[in-house]
Amino acid sequence: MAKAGLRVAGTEPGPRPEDKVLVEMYSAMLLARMVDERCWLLNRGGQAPFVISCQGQEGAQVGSVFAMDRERDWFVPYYRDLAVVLALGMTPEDIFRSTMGRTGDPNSGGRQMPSHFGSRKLRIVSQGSSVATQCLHAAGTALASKSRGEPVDTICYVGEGGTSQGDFHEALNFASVHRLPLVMVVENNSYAISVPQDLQMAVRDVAIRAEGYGIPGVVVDGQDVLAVYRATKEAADRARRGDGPTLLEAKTHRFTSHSSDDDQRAYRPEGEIEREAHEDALPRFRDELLDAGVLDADTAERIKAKILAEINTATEAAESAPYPKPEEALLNIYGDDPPSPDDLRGDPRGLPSPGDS
Amino acid sequence: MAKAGLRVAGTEPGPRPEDKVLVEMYSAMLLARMVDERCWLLNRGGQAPFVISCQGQEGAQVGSVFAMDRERDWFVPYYRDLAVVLALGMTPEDIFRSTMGRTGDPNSGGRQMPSHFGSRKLRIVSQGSSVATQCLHAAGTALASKSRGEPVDTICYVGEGGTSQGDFHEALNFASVHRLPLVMVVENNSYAISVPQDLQMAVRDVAIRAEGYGIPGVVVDGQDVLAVYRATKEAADRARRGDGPTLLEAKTHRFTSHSSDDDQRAYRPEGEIEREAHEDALPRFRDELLDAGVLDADTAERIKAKILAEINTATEAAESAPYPKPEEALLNIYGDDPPSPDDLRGDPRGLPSPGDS
Amino acid sequence: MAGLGTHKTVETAPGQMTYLQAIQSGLREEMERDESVIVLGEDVGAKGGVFKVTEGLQKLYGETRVIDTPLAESSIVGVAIGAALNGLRPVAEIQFADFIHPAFNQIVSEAAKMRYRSNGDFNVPMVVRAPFGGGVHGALYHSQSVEAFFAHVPGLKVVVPATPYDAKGLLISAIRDPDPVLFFEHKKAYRLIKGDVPQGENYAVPIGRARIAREGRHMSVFAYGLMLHYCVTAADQMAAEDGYSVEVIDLRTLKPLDRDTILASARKTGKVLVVYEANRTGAVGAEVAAMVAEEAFEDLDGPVMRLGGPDVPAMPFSPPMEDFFLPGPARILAAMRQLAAY
Amino acid sequence: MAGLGTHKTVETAPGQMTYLQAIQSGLREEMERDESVIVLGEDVGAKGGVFKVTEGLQKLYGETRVIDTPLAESSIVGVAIGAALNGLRPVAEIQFADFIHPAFNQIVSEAAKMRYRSNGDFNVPMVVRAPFGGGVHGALYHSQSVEAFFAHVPGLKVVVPATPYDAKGLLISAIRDPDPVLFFEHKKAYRLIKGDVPQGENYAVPIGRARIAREGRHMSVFAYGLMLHYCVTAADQMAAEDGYSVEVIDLRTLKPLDRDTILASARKTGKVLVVYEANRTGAVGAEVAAMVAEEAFEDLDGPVMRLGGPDVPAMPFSPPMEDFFLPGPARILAAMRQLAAY
Ligand SMILES: Cc1ncc(C[n+]2csc(CCOP(=O)(O)OP(=O)(O)O)c2C)c(N)n1
Ligand SMILES: Cc1ncc(C[n+]2csc(CCOP(=O)(O)OP(=O)(O)O)c2C)c(N)n1
Ligand SMILES: [Mg+2]
Ligand SMILES: [Mg+2]
Repeated sequence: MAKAGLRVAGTEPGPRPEDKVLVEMYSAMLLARMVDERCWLLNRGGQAPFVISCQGQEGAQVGSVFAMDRERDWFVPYYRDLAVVLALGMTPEDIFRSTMGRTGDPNSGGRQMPSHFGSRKLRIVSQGSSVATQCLHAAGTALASKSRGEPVDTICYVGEGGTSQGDFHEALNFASVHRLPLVMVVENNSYAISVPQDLQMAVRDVAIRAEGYGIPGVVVDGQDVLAVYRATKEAADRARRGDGPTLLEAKTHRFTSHSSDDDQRAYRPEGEIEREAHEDALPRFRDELLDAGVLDADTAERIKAKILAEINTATEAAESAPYPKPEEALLNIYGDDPPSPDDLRGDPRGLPSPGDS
Repeated sequence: MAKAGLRVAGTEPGPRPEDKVLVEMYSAMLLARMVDERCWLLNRGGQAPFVISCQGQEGAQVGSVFAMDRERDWFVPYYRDLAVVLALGMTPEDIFRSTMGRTGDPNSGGRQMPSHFGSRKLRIVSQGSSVATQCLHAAGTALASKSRGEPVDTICYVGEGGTSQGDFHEALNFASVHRLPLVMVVENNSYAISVPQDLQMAVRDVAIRAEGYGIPGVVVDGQDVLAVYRATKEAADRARRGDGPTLLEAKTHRFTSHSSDDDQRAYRPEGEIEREAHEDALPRFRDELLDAGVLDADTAERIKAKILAEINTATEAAESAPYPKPEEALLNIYGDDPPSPDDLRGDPRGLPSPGDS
Repeated sequence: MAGLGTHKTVETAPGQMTYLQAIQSGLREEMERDESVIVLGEDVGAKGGVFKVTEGLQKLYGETRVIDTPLAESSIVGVAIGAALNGLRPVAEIQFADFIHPAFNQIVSEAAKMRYRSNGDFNVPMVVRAPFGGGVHGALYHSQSVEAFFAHVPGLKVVVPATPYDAKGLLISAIRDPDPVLFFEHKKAYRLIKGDVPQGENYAVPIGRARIAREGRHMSVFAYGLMLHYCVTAADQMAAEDGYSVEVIDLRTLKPLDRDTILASARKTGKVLVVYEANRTGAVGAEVAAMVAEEAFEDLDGPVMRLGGPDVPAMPFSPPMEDFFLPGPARILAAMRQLAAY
Repeated sequence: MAGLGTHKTVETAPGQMTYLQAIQSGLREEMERDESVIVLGEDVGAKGGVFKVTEGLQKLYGETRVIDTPLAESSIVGVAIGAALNGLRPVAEIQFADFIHPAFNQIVSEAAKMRYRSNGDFNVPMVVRAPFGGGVHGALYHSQSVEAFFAHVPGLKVVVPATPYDAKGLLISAIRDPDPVLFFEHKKAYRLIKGDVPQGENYAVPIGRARIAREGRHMSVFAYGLMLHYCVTAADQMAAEDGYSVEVIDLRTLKPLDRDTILASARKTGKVLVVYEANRTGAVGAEVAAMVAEEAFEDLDGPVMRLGGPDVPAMPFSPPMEDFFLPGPARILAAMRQLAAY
């Protein structure tokens, strides 16, 4: 059975994916970074009204998702987790269609803001915008898996700001009482929009709260992909064994402003952004793989070129995709006999539909 | 500054109230017990539809409230805290009027169920029924005191079941970030109606959660009045010094069913009720005072007789008090120009008022 | 609270059940029929719920299917949502409707919007049961009628049975429904209201259909829950004493409202009274009145009247004030006569 | 979200302010006037709020009076309630109205009922500010209109200004009010709507009074927030093209509704249209319609019409679907013409 309390992970040796997988992980991180950068281009070009980024957090995201069973487990990401969903099988085109609100957006059919991920096929629970509500859904998917005796985990992601919500507490409490197969990952980038960690909580490591639920808490360097992988694997195995949830805190950085509506220079201390830029998991992991001879410069170049080509094709396809029809706003409210547009229109006598505001 | 983390208090020596106060404390406990017992009589006699009890928890309540500044501090009790409010100056007659829904109930004018305490004069924040909401109000009263630089603490009470609510977490987090002068007392009687502690949380001591907020957590034997007094005093002094909140867990017992609507024999393990009955703070404290020569048998008898007489008079006075008038239901909704009954009636054209259902 | 939570054994004629027994039997039959149905909430296990609705279920189906949760409504509903996404059919109990508010965000932002926001990829087959309503000395926080908050929310269904027959049949439909259903049970009706329920028969009453509880020609009265019974009583008295024929409609489902039945009755009688226990202003009764005023206007020959609870924060404890709040048959009769006289 | 949260500097004529600037000046003046006024919420300090409403306040009044809270709405409101009980006048900001739901229990069960449950012993002089409404590509969770949930709750006041003048004057009244006031600001109006605001003058606009935004004789249109402006536009066009005179009433306060002004206008014109952005069913517009149908029935010569947002969970992101949701001048004009033709 697992010991409760706080541990700092990462330094000790542990399972390491085979070389092929290591390269996959690197590609996934690079893909996420480049897709994210393209979204910002679309935003500046006026094709995307809103962008919210994974940049800086790819290491924590890819390291953790690769430690799970991507064929069976449930995934409950939040809006930063572009690298998570790409690693699970969403495509750049899916992302761009969603970013521009076009048909074929698999997340929401153009209904939600970008980065509100969801896919039943990929067992990615659909997210809304309300911070931390997903923590309880994750406890619920884990409860269902456990009640059927399946060897299936749920992994949930939330920001350190989200830990202040009551739902975060209630989720850890419920999951620990019922020893649910849940890995709760806090991506601690030390900011909630403009609010720094010291105004968010009075502790250095939020993972210390694990002890208050009688479960293990682990702090890991989120910029160290393999350390995240090992820490997550250990937690996932423990959960699968029936030994209950783990609170895993990945220390990471937010390289961009909170979103395209924010300008972090207004509230970030002098020099902090520059300092953090030196702690980028992407080049760090690439160099590790180069040193280890798992990757060579040519391959790295080829990977990059391949991704760029894919992103360019995907951008064009998404740009040329149509918008949903106005009336599609009336679909998928209820499952049984969908109400007729006439019931649903603002006015029951069928006034001209708007489009003029 | 205070060290975060869990401590078990009570054994070590510490400040002890002077003899006169010790006797006051004993009287307060006895008064609470006897008033509570009278409420059950009224219930069986059909004069009180509902009773919820403090019996078994008087030690934790009186020990903590006497450690505060009863002239200046703010008090945020919950429905079990009869001994707290009596120690602050509510009278048996106040309680009986409230229990029977009569005029002159200082808590709510007969609007709320019994034991929903409140009094601006006594700085007892009015309570509703929604469990744990008061924890945030307590953080708020503490914030206001601190913002004016007053040396005033707030003490808040909640059951161990209430710690599962998001509001409990949010209150401790807010209070710790802002180092508020707050003492958060959990009266852990190990049951939330029928739900035992092990289905409520996965830890033995809920005070261990203090560490997750960077504040001190203290576990104390709630049946040991002076241990509770010392632990609370220490927390209250720390708060007054500006060193922030403390989470204080008093282990106690619920001697009665949850309320007059519950029958705990249905869910309590064999023999548990009887075992707990032997851990009654009231006789234990009386014997301590007798052994210490602070109290003698005669005085004890006189105190009891005096309380009984007071309770009898109070019962009669309350029983002969009238009910509020039906229309009083329309008062005190808003402060400015109270809306006329006509605005407020179910029907604006002044139908006969009900009273026939 | 007299009768609140206390378990009295009640006499019922053969073939009859109390409102409470009907809910129990619907719940048990669905748990028997479909093992993906689970029950979770505070005190629902060992104690069988404070009103005993889930009594015996944990013994029958075990602690995995009947879960005593921690004291936190947001987690009760939030966990139920997640479980529903992953193949279960949770029936969550909120101990009193007054305490559903900590779960408001999970119900309104999450459950109600899951199907829509995922463009139909996910859905939430979940039932949230909660006892509501007054008249049991429950005071401000054990008497509330909260249905209006949820009847405004697309993606939710809101059901309020008035009779034992409907309580069972509608609960069965709610559990089988692919979307979140709020199922409000009137706590005063639990043991007060008895009625015919076919023994050992598993039947469903469709959600979204009102029921003509009493045929009438001169006036339409719309109600639900306990008020439905008070309205029928008043209507009978109106017939006996004034020879005036009142039609009483049991709305049964508040979201979606049964527009066809409501408008048909309003057009037939031309006079409409809506009776409810919730605070008068902004309640579901306002929507019913607005619908009638908009779509049956041509046929109206009197103002669309409403008799609701007064706009005071909630039902007080002290008996005279509690009675003042709760509409009763005499007051309903007075409203009917006033409208009839128009 | 184009314009959502991004800070554009806006041109205004002398003597004019934007809706946003008017709110800023009301807030600043009250903080200057009364040091018991504090501001708390997410990002309200260093950042000055995602819409910049509180910009500069922390520099002026310090971190004790302008508090960046943890990310937890229940604590923002719950702490504000406690602070209000102990002598402060908190102005709590909820970053988007869509995120007020985690605080629903604190608002509805606590703030609204504090005065009543303590029989007048305690009161909660607190303002909860929240940007609401759509048309800014905010999608499902940054576009909602949630006012109906609160307009049903006795003990609360609900204010929705449409003009800069009212935004400032009503905010000042809200801050001075002895009871909890929900103050909803239309986020699309922040920089779009400009108007006269007396410079350097501290004035209060009374809560509970509607305003005749445009006099008219043949039809009464009731609206608030952004829709008010669209209704005036449509009414002007109706006058110009059809020579038909529409009276437009700015409700301004949704709880309590200004019954006298509403009924007087309805009786005068005999035709009523209610326009709002919230989901059509069970919204405040239903209460206005029901009130008219009940109390001005004799004077009506047409059905009481409502034009609201469709009953879909919330406003979608993709432009065509967003436009489909949000009522606009042309659609309002069509509704006016339909009612006029009756
Ligand atoms: C309930 C709720 N309140 C407020 C917001 C607005 N909001 C969106 S993201 C955010 C900050 C989240 O910070 P954190 O949890 O640390 O995640 P990060 O963005 O840093 O990854 C806020 C306040 C929201 N979406 N939901
Ligand atoms: C939000 C809310 N949910 C449920 C209830 C019903 N209820 C009243 S007391 C109680 C148990 C409280 O247990 P605990 O916090 O341990 O306090 P105790 O009664 O044991 O002193 C419950 C579930 C409530 N009052 N409020
Ligand atoms: Mg963060
Ligand atoms: Mg307890």
